[in-house]
Amino acid sequence: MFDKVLIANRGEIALRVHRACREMGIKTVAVHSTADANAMHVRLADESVCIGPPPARDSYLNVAAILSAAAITGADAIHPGLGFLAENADFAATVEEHGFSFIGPSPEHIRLMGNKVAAKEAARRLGIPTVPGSPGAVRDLAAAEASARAIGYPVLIKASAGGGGRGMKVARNAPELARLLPVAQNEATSFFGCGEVYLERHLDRPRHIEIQLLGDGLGGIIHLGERDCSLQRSHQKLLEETPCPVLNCAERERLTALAAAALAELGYRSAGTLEFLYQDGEFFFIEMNTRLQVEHPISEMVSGIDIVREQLRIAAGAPFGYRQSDVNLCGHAIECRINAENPDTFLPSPGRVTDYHPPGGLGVRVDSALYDGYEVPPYYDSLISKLIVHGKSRNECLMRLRRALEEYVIGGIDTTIPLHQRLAVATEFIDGDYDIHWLEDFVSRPP
Amino acid sequence: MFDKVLIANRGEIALRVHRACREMGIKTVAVHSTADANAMHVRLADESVCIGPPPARDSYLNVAAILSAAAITGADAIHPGLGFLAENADFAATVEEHGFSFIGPSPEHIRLMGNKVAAKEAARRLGIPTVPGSPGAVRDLAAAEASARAIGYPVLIKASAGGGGRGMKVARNAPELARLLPVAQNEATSFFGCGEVYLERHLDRPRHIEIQLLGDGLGGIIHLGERDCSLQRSHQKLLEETPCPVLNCAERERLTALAAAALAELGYRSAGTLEFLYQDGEFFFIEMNTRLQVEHPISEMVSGIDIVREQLRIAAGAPFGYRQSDVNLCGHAIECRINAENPDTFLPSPGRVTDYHPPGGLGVRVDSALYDGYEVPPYYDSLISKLIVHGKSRNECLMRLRRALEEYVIGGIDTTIPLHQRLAVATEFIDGDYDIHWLEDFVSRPP
Amino acid sequence: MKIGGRGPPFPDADLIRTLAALLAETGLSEIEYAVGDRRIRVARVPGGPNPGTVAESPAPARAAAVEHPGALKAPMVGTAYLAPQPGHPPFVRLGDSVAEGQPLLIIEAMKVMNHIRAPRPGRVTQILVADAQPVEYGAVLMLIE
Amino acid sequence: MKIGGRGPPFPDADLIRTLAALLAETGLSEIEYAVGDRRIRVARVPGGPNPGTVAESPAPARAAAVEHPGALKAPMVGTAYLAPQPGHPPFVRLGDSVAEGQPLLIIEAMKVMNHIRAPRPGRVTQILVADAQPVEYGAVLMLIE
Repeated sequence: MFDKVLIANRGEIALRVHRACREMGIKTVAVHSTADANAMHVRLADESVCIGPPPARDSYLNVAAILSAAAITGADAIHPGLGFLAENADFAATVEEHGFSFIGPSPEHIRLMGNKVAAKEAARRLGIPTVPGSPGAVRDLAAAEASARAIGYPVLIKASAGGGGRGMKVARNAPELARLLPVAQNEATSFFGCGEVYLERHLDRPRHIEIQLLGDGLGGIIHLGERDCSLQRSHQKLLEETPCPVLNCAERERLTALAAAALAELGYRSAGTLEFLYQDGEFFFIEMNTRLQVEHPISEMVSGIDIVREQLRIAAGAPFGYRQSDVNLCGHAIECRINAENPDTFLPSPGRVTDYHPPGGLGVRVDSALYDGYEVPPYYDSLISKLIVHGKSRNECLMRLRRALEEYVIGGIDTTIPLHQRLAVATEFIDGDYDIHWLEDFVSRPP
Repeated sequence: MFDKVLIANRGEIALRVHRACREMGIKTVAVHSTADANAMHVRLADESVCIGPPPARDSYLNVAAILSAAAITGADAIHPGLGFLAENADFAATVEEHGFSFIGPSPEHIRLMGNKVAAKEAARRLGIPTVPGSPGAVRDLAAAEASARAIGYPVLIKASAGGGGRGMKVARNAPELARLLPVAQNEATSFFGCGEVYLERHLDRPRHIEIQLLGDGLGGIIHLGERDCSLQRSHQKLLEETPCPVLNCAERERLTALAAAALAELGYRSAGTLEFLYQDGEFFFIEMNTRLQVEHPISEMVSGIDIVREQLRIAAGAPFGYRQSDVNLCGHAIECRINAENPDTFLPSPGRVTDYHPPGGLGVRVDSALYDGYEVPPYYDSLISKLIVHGKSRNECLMRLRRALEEYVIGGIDTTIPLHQRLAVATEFIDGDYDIHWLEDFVSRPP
Repeated sequence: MKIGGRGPPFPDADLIRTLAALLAETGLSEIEYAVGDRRIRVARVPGGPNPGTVAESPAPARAAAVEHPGALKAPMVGTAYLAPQPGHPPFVRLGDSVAEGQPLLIIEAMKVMNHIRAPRPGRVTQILVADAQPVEYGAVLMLIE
Repeated sequence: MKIGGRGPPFPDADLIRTLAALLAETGLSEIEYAVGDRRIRVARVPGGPNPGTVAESPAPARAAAVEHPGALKAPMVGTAYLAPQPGHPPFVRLGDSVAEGQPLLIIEAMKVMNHIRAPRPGRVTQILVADAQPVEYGAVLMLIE
């Protein structure tokens, strides 16, 4: 096992990695920008090194500074956390070239999954369904109709040169396709200077469901079930839960088996997540995250497996100490991302925390680097705390969530706690009746 | 289920009960002395009533005030917490006579187990072994030798009129008994004016092991395994763990089955604990606690069962929703009692908490009513927080305990955190090699 | 005290009277008061009729009353009654002079009617509890000056 | 910075010299300094020999140095070397006058030796880093006045 790990990150995730190291008897090195000199992970780490000024490109993204810090402190491995350099294949390769262990997947797997087109091709090759579409552009109505029949209605007509949703049309049947194809082609020409379009299955109310996986790099794969991360605003997840409230056992087994088989085939190492859209009983791969995720704690709560500890063990070459059949997923877990943001306008709210009191008691976990008097810097992302609750049932979990949100005090700055409080009593959320568009609508309703 | 529960207690246990109620949608009424007007349970409860001045006899032990508070707030049940009125059979009876539900055992069972002699007799009747002894006084050596053979050596010669350990002699075999019997009789005469002595099995290095039980009052009994509470100082438990690090499976099964059968026979209702001394593979009943215990959270952590929720459900007449075979005891849990005391001298340290930062993360639970700026009053017991950690193995649990103790900040007052930090790295504790006398010796060693 | 339990039907005229008296005493223009899901707000426009005494100081009334040397505090938890029987006239009214030992109100606790008497002679300058309302230990019931 | 990693053998004479200079500068009577399991304490009895300048203000030295207009700060993380080669004389000594652009020390980062040069002419009034010691970003290396 490693003697000393450098944590190339900040905030709650740096603290999360520190805790896992500490509990394995591994010494920690915190690196930080000048803005984070008083951060919790810096205070708790065995050693700390200031690596640059506040802008992330000069500190948390500064590869030379991070490797120098690892060298001068004698670290033997680097954990990238999430965000920053965590999915940078060149960084992972450079870390290994300099003789340190990279606590994460191989640079090849990071690179493969970092390219969306290559990732989808790999998924298809590994037998994982992706959103069906025409193989290339559809030149005329006959080709479009044949393609749409193969894909299945409704179909989305998209400009090959397009982006940002402009020029997209939804056709629910053949007559609609006949009517909309020329419209889409004309719009494509006028918006993008090229009338070429292609077709894709249209999902109007998908859920975002992802599978948490761990690989030992030797073909051994363990999955920790799925997470439903459909509650998103501006593509930012706000609340995640496991298990997904609408998936049935057969769907769950099919998807987890598919995901595990694919990663076994790849020989994947470390923690990773396959993300899917789910609608009407069908799953479609969208991307793979080759890193730890913000929402990993809910999978830990239901499985009892410490994912960061597993990452450390795997990076040190240790085999899994258990099999898939030893993994029991018990109860229900929810994570609320608490951001330093106004809960109505979502404007960032950096500043001094004047009161801090996290909730406690049975089934409540708080992953946060906040403390009373901490100054939330304006330079980085606004996630300041993750409130994770676990219960034997989804209902118990929801009741506990409300109780914990009621106890949580963060003074001096705006946070999304009031939004989570509204969410925790919203009928559609309670019923599990939501898709990836629902939260956008919910937050735009008057409180 | 109840609409509104009055919590007749204070401190962390009042908060514990509040949280369970809240998570069941039950409204709470906090009662408090004038010294506790700003206490956490008062701040979080739906309603609160000041019931008297600081001395407990005028407030938390003031039955009339508590019942008046229940009446004016329209509560339908009273939870006594632990300590104060929790094992007062008359209080339980009065609560029920006034038309409220008492969230605890029947007054008869409280009364039975509140009398040590009657409790031991009941235990023997129910087939539970107690510390063996002579049926009465032993008049002469022949009687003593016969009795000692039946009891088993070593035996303790105790003065019938004695107390406080004076005049007690340990005889390890028959010749020692022959030599020490007249000495003990003479000492008994000179100390207590009566030379009558009796014999009891001498346990020189017992562990304190207790079984957590829940009864539905209809003969249904569930046990949640054992707790090892041997780490005591002046008869105060300081740290508890489950499972006991030295018990084997056969011993555990024998003891839990015996305990569950006894309470089933009694028709016991609510949470209760049978306490035993354990030495050399033998268990001896010492007493039963007919209430929630301070250390209940460790049993919750390994079983996943919320004991306070069960108390509420049982008091409302709900049946168990599961069987003993559904209860899986997973992993290891430890509780540290954090007292407002000097960790070396054990002098109480009431006063203002100037910094408060509890540890968080995976497997860490804090049950505490402290907050930054809280004034620990000098009138009540010194328990201010319970740090509970859970891990898959005892070793993981110990590593996590050290990590959590390192993160815990309580400023302004002395606490026992430094003592727990020393304990968490003490070889004998790590090895599980301790009995009920060990901690007294450990705390007297130079730090 | 925060009590949201069973009480007289809401809105409670006596509670409104008490709050109105407090408004006058303190010189506030508005008091909002919420207990559980019950909420009451009383306001008086500046310059409007003010039947009470003009407040010398706008400090919080309850806190001031607790420190007041003439504060009569509840010696127990219970329900306060300002009259000996329902429908009867109250024991005392605002401004009354009272003799030492004269009954001022009743607190019912555990089905027992406890007569609360004047600890010294004086004049009733404030009545801070409403009829049939719960009171907690130490609550200021009246000021006797 | 708290660094407990590999470094020169302990006790480190240069570190002691640096601390001694800080004692003098700040007018403190004692500095205790711990890194990992390494701990060093330097003290000077009041009235004892004081080879440095008398401190005008007893404010914390590092904090003061950071604010000092002549502070030369580390532009990168790495290992500082005060001499061009091991065993060679240092680039500069305390009290030396230096010209703009004159090399003052080296910071090794990623196997690259980065020469740190004087940003302006002046006199070296403090050397706050010891030879072969790690430095972090922004650490004050010297004062050039």
